Amino acid sequence: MFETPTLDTLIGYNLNVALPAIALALGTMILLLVDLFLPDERKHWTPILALAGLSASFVMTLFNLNPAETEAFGGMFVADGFTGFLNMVVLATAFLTVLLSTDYLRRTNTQHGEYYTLLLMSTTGTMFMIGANDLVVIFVALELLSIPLYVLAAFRVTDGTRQAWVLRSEESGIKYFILGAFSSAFFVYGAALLYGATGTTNLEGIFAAVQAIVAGSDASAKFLLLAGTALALVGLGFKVAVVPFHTWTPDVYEGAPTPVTAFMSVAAKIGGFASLMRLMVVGLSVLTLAQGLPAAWQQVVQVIAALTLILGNLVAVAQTSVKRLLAYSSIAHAGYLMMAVAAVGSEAFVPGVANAAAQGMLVYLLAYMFTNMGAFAVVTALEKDDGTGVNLDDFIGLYNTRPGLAVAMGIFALSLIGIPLTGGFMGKWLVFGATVQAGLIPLAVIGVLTSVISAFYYVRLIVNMFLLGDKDSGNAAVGGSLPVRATVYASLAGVLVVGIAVPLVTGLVNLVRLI
Amino acid sequence: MGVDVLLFLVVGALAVGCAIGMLISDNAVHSALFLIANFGCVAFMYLMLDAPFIAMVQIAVYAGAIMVLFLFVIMLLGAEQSHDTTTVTFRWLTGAATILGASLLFALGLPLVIGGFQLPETAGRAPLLRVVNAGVSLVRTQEIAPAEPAAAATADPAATAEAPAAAPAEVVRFSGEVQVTLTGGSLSEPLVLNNVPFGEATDFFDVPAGDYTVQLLRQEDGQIMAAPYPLTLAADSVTTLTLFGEYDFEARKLLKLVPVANSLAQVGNDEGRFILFNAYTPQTLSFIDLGPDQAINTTTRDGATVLLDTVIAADIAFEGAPVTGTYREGTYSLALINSDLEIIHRLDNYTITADTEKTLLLMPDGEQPVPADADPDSGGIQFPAGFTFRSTVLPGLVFDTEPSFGSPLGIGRILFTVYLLPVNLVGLLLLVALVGVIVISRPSGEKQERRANIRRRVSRPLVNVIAQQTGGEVTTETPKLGSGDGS
Amino acid sequence: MHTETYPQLIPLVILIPALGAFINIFWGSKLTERVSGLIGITAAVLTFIISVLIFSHLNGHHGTGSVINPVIFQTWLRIDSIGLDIPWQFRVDPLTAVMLLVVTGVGSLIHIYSMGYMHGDKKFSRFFAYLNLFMMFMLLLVTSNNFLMLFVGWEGVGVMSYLLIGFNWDKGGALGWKNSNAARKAMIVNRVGDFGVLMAIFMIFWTFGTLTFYQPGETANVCYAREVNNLGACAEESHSEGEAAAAEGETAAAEGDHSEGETVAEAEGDHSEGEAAAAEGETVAEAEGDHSEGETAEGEGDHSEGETAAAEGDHSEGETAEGEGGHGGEPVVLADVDNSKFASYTDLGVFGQTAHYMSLEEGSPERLVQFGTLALDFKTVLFIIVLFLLLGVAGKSAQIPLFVWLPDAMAGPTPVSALMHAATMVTAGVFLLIRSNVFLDYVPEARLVIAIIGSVTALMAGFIALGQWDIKRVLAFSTVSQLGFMVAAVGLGAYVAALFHLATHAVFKALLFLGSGSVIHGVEHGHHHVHAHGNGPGHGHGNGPDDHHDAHDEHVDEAFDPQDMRNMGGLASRMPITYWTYLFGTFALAGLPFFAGFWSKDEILADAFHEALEGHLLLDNLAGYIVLGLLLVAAGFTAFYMWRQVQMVFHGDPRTEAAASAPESSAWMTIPLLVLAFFSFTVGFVNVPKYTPIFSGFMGIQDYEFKHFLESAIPSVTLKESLAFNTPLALLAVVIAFSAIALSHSIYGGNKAVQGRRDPLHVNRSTRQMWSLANARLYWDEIYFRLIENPYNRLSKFLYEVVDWRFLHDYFHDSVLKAGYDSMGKLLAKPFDLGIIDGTVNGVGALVRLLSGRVRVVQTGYVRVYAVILLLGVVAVLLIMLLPLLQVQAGS
Amino acid sequence: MNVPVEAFVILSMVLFTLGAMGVMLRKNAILVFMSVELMLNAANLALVAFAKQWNDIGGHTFVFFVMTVAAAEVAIGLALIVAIFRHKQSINIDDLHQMEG
Repeated sequence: MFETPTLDTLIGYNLNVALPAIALALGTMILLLVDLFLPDERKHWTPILALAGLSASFVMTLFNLNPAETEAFGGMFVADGFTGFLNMVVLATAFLTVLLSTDYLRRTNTQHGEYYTLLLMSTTGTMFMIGANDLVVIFVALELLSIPLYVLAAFRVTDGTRQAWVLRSEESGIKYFILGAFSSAFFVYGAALLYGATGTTNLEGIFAAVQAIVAGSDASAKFLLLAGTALALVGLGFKVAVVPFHTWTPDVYEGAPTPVTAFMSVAAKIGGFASLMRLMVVGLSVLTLAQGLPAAWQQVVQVIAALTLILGNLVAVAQTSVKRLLAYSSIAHAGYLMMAVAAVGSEAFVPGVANAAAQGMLVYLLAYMFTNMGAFAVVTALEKDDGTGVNLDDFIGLYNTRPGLAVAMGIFALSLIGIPLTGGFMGKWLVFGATVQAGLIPLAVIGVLTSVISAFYYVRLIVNMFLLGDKDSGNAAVGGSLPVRATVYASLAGVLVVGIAVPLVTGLVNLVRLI
Repeated sequence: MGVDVLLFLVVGALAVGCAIGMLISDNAVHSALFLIANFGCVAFMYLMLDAPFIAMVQIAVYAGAIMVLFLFVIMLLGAEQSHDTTTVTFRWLTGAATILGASLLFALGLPLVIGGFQLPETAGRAPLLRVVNAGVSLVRTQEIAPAEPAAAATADPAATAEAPAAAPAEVVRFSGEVQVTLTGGSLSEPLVLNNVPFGEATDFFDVPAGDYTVQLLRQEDGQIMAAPYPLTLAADSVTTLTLFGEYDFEARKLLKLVPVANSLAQVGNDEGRFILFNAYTPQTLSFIDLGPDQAINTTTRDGATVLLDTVIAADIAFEGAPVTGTYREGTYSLALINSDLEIIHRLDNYTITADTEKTLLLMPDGEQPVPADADPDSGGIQFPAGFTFRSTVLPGLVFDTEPSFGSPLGIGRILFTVYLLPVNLVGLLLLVALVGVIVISRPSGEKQERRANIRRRVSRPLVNVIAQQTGGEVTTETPKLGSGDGS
Repeated sequence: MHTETYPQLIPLVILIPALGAFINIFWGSKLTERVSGLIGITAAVLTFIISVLIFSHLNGHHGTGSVINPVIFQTWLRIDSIGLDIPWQFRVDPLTAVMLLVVTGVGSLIHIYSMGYMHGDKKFSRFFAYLNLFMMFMLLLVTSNNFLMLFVGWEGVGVMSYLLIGFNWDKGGALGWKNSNAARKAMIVNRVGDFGVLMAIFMIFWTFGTLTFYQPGETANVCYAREVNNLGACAEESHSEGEAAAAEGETAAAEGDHSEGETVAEAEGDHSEGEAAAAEGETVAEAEGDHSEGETAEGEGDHSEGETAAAEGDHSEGETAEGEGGHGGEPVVLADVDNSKFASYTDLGVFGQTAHYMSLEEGSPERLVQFGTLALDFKTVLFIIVLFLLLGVAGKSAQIPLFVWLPDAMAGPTPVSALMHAATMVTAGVFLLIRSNVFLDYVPEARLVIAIIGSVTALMAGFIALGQWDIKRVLAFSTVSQLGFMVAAVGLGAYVAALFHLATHAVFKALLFLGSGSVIHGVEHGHHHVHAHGNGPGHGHGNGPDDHHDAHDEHVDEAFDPQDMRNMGGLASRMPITYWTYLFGTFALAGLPFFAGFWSKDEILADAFHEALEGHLLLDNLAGYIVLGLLLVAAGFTAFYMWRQVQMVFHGDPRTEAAASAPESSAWMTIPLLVLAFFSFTVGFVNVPKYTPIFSGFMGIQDYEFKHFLESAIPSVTLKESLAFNTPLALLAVVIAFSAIALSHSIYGGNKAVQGRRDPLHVNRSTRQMWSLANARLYWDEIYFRLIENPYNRLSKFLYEVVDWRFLHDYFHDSVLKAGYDSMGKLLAKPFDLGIIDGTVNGVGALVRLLSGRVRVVQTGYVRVYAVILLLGVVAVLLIMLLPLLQVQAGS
Repeated sequence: MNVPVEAFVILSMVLFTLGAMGVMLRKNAILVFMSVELMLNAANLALVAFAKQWNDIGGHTFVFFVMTVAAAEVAIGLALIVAIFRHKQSINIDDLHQMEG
């Protein structure tokens, strides 16, 4: 009676649609095995294998950008243009992270093959999260994305030589873990309530059910729906680090090994925002209190976005460690991305705004990925083996000692502010545009004003690098080996390409429709 | 108050009490034990909610394995009593936590309180519907006029309306394709099924629950064939809409639609289901299993002939409501017999598959006129040509969305079909946990140092230098790296 | 002459400076000073040549604008789903051409000058790279055909100014700090302005669906195009007889076929309130009546040229009046005279659409603009857009309240000041307003605001300039003041006058800055010279340590300040070329007759006068009076402080040994000065008003050539009356200027200039108050400090003292409130430590930092506190989500 | 069964809240984890109750995944605690506040 799935049923699941993610998962397991049996002298092959796996997955994504059939696994997974684009972004993130890590791990005495396995597993989780079309998949993929990150944040635990630093890494890991598990519990409870209100976990099913609930007069269904939405928002909001669920961010970013920080600042955001978009747009876009109103969750998202923008930008000003500064900056950027999510809520009466916001978000994430990876690469280059050397003061006079790194970091800072001809500007422009289009003028005003504030601390960085210090006061950067520099310059090229060769990016984004 | 309510109250109170106990207990071991007790109570709740499998997993995995792990770590670290080493007291935190907890409970409970402690009415699963075109239609007039040959078979009400009262009698069968249109319910635009072929059944499709109107049109020219037919589709139901002929003298409407509603409930793990419809002979038929001897076995009892073979479905009236029957899976010789125990049609080596539903149509072959004087009531209709026996089977599992609730089998099957992706992801997740635990628990430091030492000893240049200096052959005996610390 | 291809050169205007900068950035350190300087100069001069070519083309073609779309940038920013399509297009029209000439002309001279000025600087090549880049962004700004490109240039200029102002950060000690701080201040204040521009751009895009100024093939000024092509006048505003013609004109307008003759009807519609009709009523009636038949304008005889256009058939093809002459025999331009070839008004650019929307009836649904749930009338939207633009302009063009960065921006090397203050960055705001003239035309309310801000700025900055010691700071405030003139002119709707003043001001202000640079250079050299000869330092300021520096003079006493006018005097004999050229610049700025400033300033005053007396809207009258009154006073101030400066710097006896031994600058520096001095005198003649005594027709000088040249770019010009030379007003202005100079001379003349390092006005008890106020820059910085920082201070103190949060006692009290308060106190007590030098922008910075410090205290590092915050968030989110539904439930 | 499904949901809410409070109140890292487990367990109870309400097995499956994920989390979390204990000889999470601000 019990039928095990045959090859035919598997083919019926359209697995080829999810091939990039599946391939990466398989590749990761192979990597784990290979690393286990590699003799110690040949361990340097592990990152190369990891890069190969990522590249293979990237190529598959390229060939799979606009599949005819978009649903796989019986509707649990969606591989549309949105998935394809973000897959590429997250794969690029992982690629740059691996480049960044090789030298860093060697320097800090934490070179273990499992690092790459965990990194790739997290990437796999992100990819499945991007395509998830079911609350169950979102939850499991979310955990698959997070749990490796908990371990990676504490990865310096394996370094026995520098006690203080190890403790910071451990503290970072456990803080991330406790709060992450805490927020997961909220997400699960929210999913349970959504399930209770709609009777399904499938996002499209939820959409249909929500339509009926909104039209109907069942008060308790509406309440369950709203409460479930709120809790799901909390769970995902934690991952993307928006206020007030951001508290873990600075501490974890500071304590984690820098390449890991770089990775989690981008990948977790990509996964979180992708799911947020899917949940809000595909599942809950019609969730209103009364006819003719925007989605009920929109005002919550607006408030969160505004708070995030203000707090992230404000607190960043007082930071002395660049790692912490970038952590707050990443909180602020989550706020800008949240603006796009808020804009989606106006789809009901501004048709098309959801797609505009989604496309804006994609460009923003792409630009943010390059910028942030680049900035963290520079930090990695400057970081000393014991984790010091990343204070703002350590950047003084960088232009004198490492002009290349300084110029790159300067451009990254400009991109983070959102100066034209950098990728950051393109992202901001599109996201703000969508926000204005959605009629959320106050939010757009806050966004622009806080980006003015952000100039304060980024400019401080630029001042430190270019205008202060004399010939010999520069930080003799310890890092800056070839792969690290390659990461810096690749990111720099990315930032400039996104900022200048705009047609290239918009051409790609134009293919993407979320609705 | 029933026993179950009492049980719920007691166990529920116990669960809450254990949770509070865990919260306030000073001894970590006690806390863990409280939690285990709480898990046990929750497992009991699962049982009450018809989820025996989950209850079992809860006890075995949660209360057993996971909590044992907790206890083990507590004992390992000797952390059963919390030693307060911190300087910050956070006295305000207790108050804050209480207030926040209360607010959380308030916010979460709000929906239920406002909704009058009523969970949302479950809309149920969308009803499934299919249409069977058994389109045999008999037409006749009441007064038998002087024999005028039937000119136009008319399924068209307009045409028939125009016809004079003393229209010539005619009997025509329509066996072409029909178009079925569903309007109403929560559909924004009508659902149209085109080209439903004669003698065939469509696939099942989802329709939102609600009240509908069914309209039948002749496919070739769009003539309306029957009065709009009201159809109510309830949630969690399967409906087969059978189209077949019935004459209405007054309205001159032709076809009649008969829905056969089945529940969504499973037939049985080893049974297949039949829906039988007789559009062929004006006799009442039965569907029987001929048994191993492949022939009808009868016996006479009290003067009456009694059938010995197993009847799957009986009383299949001519153009009456379709009859549903179920039978165990297997290969049989089956037959349709009339009340005189004559075999109308037999099915040899007929395989019944579990969890399928088949529609069996007994119908005439093709389109042909029927003698005008035919009288179905007297059984006088003669079909000169043969008949067709149509057996339509739906592809795939019909009821696979509804495994038995809460059973391990149900969960197991759904896990490997619908939930294949999360299952794989969870597998990956466990692998990650494995790797993660190894990474974190790795003895720190020593290995690296040792490796560094080994490196120094075996560094090639040194060996080469020695080789050069001594001029002799140097055995580069590389010390094996300790494979014990390999991970 | 085949000049048609010249506009195609316009991408080079961007590429050449970019290339120059590229070379200097990457190989600058390997090149000699001379080579890298020459590369920069060549790039600048080449762009100037291209500008001249483009100008010559436009001059021969009635200034008909065109859009150049480089092939590689067919699409720049394009997202189909939201209809976003912003191509990379350049616009070549008279407005652009004038700006090009100003930027590249003055810019080239500044480049040449820098060759001498920066001689010996170790960052020589980098300086030239920055200069080139700076020019490039400015040129991008003026040549763009859409708001986004303009914004790219706008931001680029901001960033480059940041680098250039802070160029001397390595001066060491407090000076270096000052420089980098000034740079930061400029950057941040400009960001506030940019916020306005960005918001305006978003709103424009949302309203119009495009950001393009004019689409390719679109005619900006239809009326003018019709006039040029002899198709009959569009609608000429004539206030004297307007009323009479109005009746006829109105009926004509009312009959206008909106769908086809859109352009004509539009122009009439707008002005139909008062005197919309054409000068010759019949012409319009006829032209209008025939319009729909497609045989346009038999306006023979009525038209000044007396030519008949007789364009048969469809004039939308633009084949009108070929070879008809009428303009001195040169071929008549094949211009589109209306935009009817565009299928729909939404295909037009931003400005074309504006005209369309405003031609609709107020309150008609088409005129409503939807912003989310909000529906606003088009005019309201326009008003908001203009106000947002104004915020940007206030930032970039240094208007109240955002002007505070500009005086500090003097920290950069002098050529940079000249480039920024004369020709480029600060004029960007005025340019943006002129570019948006169509917007402004329809919202007189916004123009009133602009006029008030401009004229008040002019007056205020002029007043502050009276009390400054720093030679460049005087000029900087003078720049703010003159920018106020321009902005005020824009507010009056006198766009040509604004642009004219912008151009003339660019010339003579560049001259003055470069002259002051020459002076500083000379004094510095003199100082070194003195040192080299062993004449101990400090002779220049031997008045004891407690001389009358107030708190706002942050010159460090120990260091010799070559920019302090008190250290100068008597330089006229030492630096004759600099002196005479400086004098020319001073006269031009003061508006002495026949110098450039005279014509341009007079035109603004005349426009103000005209608006005040004859403006046909109350708002215009009001604006006219305000502007006229304030600007007359400001003009007086101008003459006064400029003469004060000349007296202090060049006349009398040298007050320091440095001044006594200052040498004349090298030829690299003096030649640009001479060229600029020449143009300071002559450039004003391009726009002589009609009926000007002596000059009208003298030596081939035509009336309002400049104005006519610009007509195709600025629609409202055609509709405005050309003002006659207003002799009484001109006389009044001249009298004011002369008497101000005379007054100034009597105060500062001879050796009276500075006695005891105190200003004579300061010495005099009756004027002491006033002078101190001017010297303290009207306490603007302090006001900023008070307004923004103090309330926060009070509030936190209030919270600290009055509100006792018991339940937070053991933790929040100590670590949040007390620590926060303490750290704030520390911050305020030792502002210098944290780089807070003066209160304004850095005050804001401190505020942000303070808040930042406050908020971060919550980030305690304790997981349990984080969990509390998280749960707080959960509860808040839940309640925000649920409560509205509760209300709905309660309501139903 | 006479016990309404709503009763189970309310019970789950109470347990969830208690778990959330535990995370804030307990200093012992192991107990903090146990509180999180309690929260997850409460969510499971809600899921099963809703599954009953909808007569749908999807909720049961979800519970299954939540349990598996919880197991993985516990493994990682306990490993982290042990590692920290090795270095600090304490599992009081209030001792971990090196990084702040």
